[in-house]
Amino acid sequence: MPDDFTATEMMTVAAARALRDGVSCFVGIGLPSAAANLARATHAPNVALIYESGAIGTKPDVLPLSIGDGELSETADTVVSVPEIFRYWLQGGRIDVGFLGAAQIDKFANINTTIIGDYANPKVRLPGAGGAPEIAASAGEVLITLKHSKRAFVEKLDFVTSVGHLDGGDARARAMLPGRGPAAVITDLGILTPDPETKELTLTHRHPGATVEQAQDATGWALKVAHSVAETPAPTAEELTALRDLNARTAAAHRKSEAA
Amino acid sequence: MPDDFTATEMMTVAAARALRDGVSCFVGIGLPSAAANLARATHAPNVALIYESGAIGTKPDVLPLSIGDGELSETADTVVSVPEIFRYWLQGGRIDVGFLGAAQIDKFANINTTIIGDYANPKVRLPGAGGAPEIAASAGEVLITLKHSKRAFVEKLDFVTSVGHLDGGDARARAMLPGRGPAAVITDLGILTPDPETKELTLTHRHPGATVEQAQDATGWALKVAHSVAETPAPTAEELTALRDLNARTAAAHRKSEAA
Amino acid sequence: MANITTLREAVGSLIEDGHTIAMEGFTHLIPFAAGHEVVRQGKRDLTVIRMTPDLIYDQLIGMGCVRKMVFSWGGNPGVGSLHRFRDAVEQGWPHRLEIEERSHADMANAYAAGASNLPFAVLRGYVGSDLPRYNENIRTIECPFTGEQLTATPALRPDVAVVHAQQADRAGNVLMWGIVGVQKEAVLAAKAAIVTVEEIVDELDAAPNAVILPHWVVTAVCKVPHGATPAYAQGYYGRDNAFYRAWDTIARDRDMFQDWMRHHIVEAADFADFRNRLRLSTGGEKVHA
Amino acid sequence: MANITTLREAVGSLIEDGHTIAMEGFTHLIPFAAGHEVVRQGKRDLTVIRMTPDLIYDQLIGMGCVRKMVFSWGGNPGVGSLHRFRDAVEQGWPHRLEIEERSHADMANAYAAGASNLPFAVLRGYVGSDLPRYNENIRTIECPFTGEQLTATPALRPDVAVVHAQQADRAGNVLMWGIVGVQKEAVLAAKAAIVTVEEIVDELDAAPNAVILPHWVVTAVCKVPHGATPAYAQGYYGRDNAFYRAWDTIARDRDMFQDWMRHHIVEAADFADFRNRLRLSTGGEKVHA
Repeated sequence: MPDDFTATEMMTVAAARALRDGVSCFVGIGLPSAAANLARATHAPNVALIYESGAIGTKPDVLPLSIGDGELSETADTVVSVPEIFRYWLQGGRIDVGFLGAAQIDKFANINTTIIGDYANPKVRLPGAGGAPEIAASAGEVLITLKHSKRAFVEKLDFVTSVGHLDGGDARARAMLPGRGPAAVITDLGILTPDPETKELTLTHRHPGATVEQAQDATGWALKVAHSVAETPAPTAEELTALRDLNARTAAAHRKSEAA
Repeated sequence: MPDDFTATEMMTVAAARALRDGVSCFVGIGLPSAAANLARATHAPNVALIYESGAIGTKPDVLPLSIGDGELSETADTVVSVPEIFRYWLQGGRIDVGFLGAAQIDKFANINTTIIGDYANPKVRLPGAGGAPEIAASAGEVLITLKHSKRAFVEKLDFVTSVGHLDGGDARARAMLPGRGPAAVITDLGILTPDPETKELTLTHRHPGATVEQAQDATGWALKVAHSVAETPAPTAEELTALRDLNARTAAAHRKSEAA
Repeated sequence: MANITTLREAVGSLIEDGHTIAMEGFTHLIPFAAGHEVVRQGKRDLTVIRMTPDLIYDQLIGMGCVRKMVFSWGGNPGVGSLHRFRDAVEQGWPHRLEIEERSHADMANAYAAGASNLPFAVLRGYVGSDLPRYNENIRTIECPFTGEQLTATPALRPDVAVVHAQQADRAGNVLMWGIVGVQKEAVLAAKAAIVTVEEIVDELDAAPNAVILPHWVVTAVCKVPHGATPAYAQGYYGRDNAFYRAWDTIARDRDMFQDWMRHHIVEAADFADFRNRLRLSTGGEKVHA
Repeated sequence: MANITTLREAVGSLIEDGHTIAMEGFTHLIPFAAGHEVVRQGKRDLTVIRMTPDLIYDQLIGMGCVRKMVFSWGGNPGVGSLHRFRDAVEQGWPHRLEIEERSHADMANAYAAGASNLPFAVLRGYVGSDLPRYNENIRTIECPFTGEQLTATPALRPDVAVVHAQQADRAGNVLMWGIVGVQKEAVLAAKAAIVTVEEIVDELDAAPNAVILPHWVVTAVCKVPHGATPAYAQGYYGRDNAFYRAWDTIARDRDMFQDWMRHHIVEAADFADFRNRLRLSTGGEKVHA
C-alpha cells in the first residue's frame, strides 16, 4: 500500500469511489470532474459521464479545464444542445448521480456558490449558480466534494444557491423535489453522510492521518459524528497511479496546447 | 403559347406563381408540394422549402409522395426534429408562407380537414389536422389550393380545423393570431382573394376557359366577384415543361422504387 | 442497460394488455416489424399514440388491439384514407375506437414535455380551431409576465415507446439519421423503450452531434433487417410506395383485410417470414434475411 | 438574406447603444472577435445576456459598455474569478452594474422559449434556492392538469445575437459542430444575428442532421479566422488555456486592464491586428491571417 499521498489525492480517490459503475453522472467542473474521470479509469469503466455543455457519454483522456473542452466533445457518444441537456436529460430524470463542488455548505448539505456577504452589497461575488440548482434538485442523488474548512462549512449559508436537504427530515419530499438529494460529502479530511432520519451531515469516515477533531475544528457548526468512525481505506497503488497518470496527461496536454 | 393544358396543370401553375422568390415556405403535401416545387423550378429558385417532417431548405428533384420521403431529407440543407420544426421554425415566426390544401373551405378561408358530418357520429372521417392549425395561425401568410366544387366550398364548415379569417374583418388581429392569414385560394377555375376590408373571398381571376358562372356554380355560397375579373395568364411553355418534367421524373422514380 | 434480444421477447416482456404505447417514426423508420409482433401476440386494450397512425396503426386497429388512439393526422400518405381507422370510427368495427385528436404541433410539444419530465407543454396553438371543443385536454394557460393566453396540453408519457433506427452497437447505443421525427422525444418520454435496428455494428460511425440514444435509455434492442418496410430506412431501402397503394384495396374490405393479416402476419413466424410471404403473394421470390 | 460583410460593418450597423445583445458560445466558439469590435466601437448602455460571461463580457464590463448583465455562471473557467465583473459588482467600477441572475437550466429554457416565440418558459427549477428572492422574473405557474407548481421564466429575446461558427457557404448558410451550446436558440430568439466564421467555403460538407443556420435567419456573416481565440474552434484550433490564466493577472488590476485593453484591442485595427499585437507582447512572432 502506498503511504505517500496528499490530502487532495485522498479526497479525489474517496470521491471517485463513491461513484458506482454503470450509473449516469452529471459532472461539475473541477474536483468532481477529476473524481468522476478517476472512477471511470478505475472501478467504474461503464459510468456514463454527462457535462452541462451537452457532451453525453464522454470519455476524456485528460481532465477538461473548462466544462466545454474539445476533448469532451471529441470523445463523447454525442453532443446535444445545452437546452436539450437540461430539458431531456437532467430534468427528464435520466441522471442517476449529480457530482457538485461548492464554496459554502451547511449541515443539511445545502450549498452556496453565489455570494459571500449581502446579495446587494457583496463581500465576494462568486461565479453563481451555473447548472447546480437543477442538478441538486433533479439528479437521482448528489455527491458533493470540497475541502474542509470553517469558511466553507458554515452554520448558516450567506445564500442558498442549490438545495441539499433543506432544513432536514423529509423536507425534500415535502418540497416535491424529484431527486433524493446529497448522499455524501467528501472532503480532504473525511466523508460525511446525511443521517437517515434528520438528514444532518454526520462524519462517518476519516481519511488516513486525519482525526475526528480536525474535522470538527474545520466545521463551522457542532459536527455530528457517527458512533463508530471508520478510517477510509488509503488509496490503492492502482488508484494513485491512475490519478497521477490522469493529472500528468492533463498537464502535458495543457502545456502542449499552450505551446501550439 | 401552349393551348393544351389541363385544369389541374393550370391550378398548379397559378399556385406556383403565387409563391414569391426568396421566401421561406412551409409546404403541405399533395397539390401544395407540386406547386411549391414548380415555383422552385421556374421563377423562385431561391425559395426555402420546409416540410413538417423537419427538412429545411429541401430541393427535391421529384415530388415526395409522403411528407417525409428520403428525397426531402437527402436534398435538404439540414433535417431537424419534428418538435424543433414546429417550435423554432413555424411558431418561432421564421416561415413567410404556409401552403395548404383542404377538404372544405368557407367564405373566410377557414378550412376543414377533420370530419364530414357530426364529430361524434361522422359521415366521413378525414385524416385530421396534421400541421395545418398552427401553419394557418403562425405563417406570415397562407396560400390554399384545392379543386372548386360545391362539396368543398361550403357555406358552413362541418368542422373548423384551421383558421382562415375567422368571421372576417379584423377578427384575426383581435384573436392575436401571429400571421396575416390566407392571401389567396387557388382552384382549378380561378383565384380567390380576401376582400381587404371584410376578408370575404372574392373571385379576382378566372383561368382560361373557365367562366365566372362556373366558379359561382361550384361554390356553396353566393360567391363575391371582383368588379373586373382578370383572366389568369395561361401556363407558359416553360412552366408547362417544368411541371410535366417534374411529374415525369416523379412517376419514373416511383416506378423505379417499386421495381427495386 | 439495453438488452439485445429478439423482438418476440421484447414485445412479450415489455408490452402488456392495457398499456399506453407510442410507435413513432415520421414516414421514415416506422417500426412495422414491432407492430406486426404486437398483432401476433394478440395484445389487447392498448392506448396507442402516434402523430401519423399510418398503416401500422390501421393494422392494429383492424385487428382489435386498440381501445384508444391519440393522433394528429390519420391518413394513408400520398394515397388517401386509412380504411380500418375509418371503419372503427364511422362504424365501430371491430369495436368502438376512442380517439383523442390533436395537432402535429401539439403532439410534438407534448412528447418534448414528456421527455422533459414536465406535466404539460405550452404552445401557440388551435386559435379559432374547433379541436379544443372535442378534446378537454386542450386548455389555456396565462403567461405570468404578459398575461397572454396560450395553449396548454398534457405531456405524453407512454408506458413503452417503440422506434426503428438504422444501427446499434453491441452495447445497445442507437444511431439514426435522416428524418428523425419525434423518436428521441418518444423514447425519453416513455418508461421503457424498444428499438428495432437494421443492423448491429462493432462501432457506430457517428457524425458530431449525431442523433444517438445511449444504451442506458433503451430497454431492448432487436435486430430486424428491413424492419421499417413498407416505410423506408435512409441508407438501407426506399419506401415501398406500391405497398402503400395496395393497402388501400386490402384494407377497404373487412374480409380481405382479415384474410391478408392472417396469412401474412398472424401466421408468420416473424418479420423475415412476413417478408417472404409478402414476396410470394405478390409474385416475387423468397428472400433470405 | 445573410449579408456577407466585415465585422466592423456588421457591428456598426446592427448593434446600437442601449441594445440587448447575446453573445453565445459555451466554452467553445465564443465570439471574441465580435466582442472586441463592440469595445472598439465604444458601444454603451448595453444589456448583455450570456450563460457564462467568460472573458468576453469581463472585457465589455471593464470597458464600461454594459449597463446590465443577465447570466448564470460568471467565472473564469478552470481559473477562478472574473475580476472586472467582480469589481463592477463589488465596487461599482467603472460604474454600477445591474445584474439579473438565473441558473443555466433557466437561461437555456428561456432562449428556447425566445426561439419558439413564446413569452415564457416552464421548468422544474430553483426549488429551495434563494435566487427567486433576488430576481422577480422567476415566478411560479400552475399546471392546468395536475395542479403542480412549476417555475416560469421570461423568454430571452435579444435585439442582436452574436455567435461564432466554423463555416459558412457563399450564400451565408452557417455550419457548426462539436459543443453547440445555445447558439441556435440565441440566433432564433433574436431580431438580428451576426455570425463570425472561421472560413467561407464553396460548399458545406454537412452531415445529416448537422447544426445549420440557414442564410435566411442570419443577418450578417463575417469571416474572422481565429475569431473565437482564446476560446477554441473544434477542427481549427484549441483553447488557449495560458491566456485564460494570464487574464487572471491582467484583469485583477484596473490600470493593467485598461493599458492592456487599449494597446491590444482599442488601438488594434481589427482582430488580425489584435492577434499580432498579442503575439508580439507575449514574445511570439507576427502572424498573418
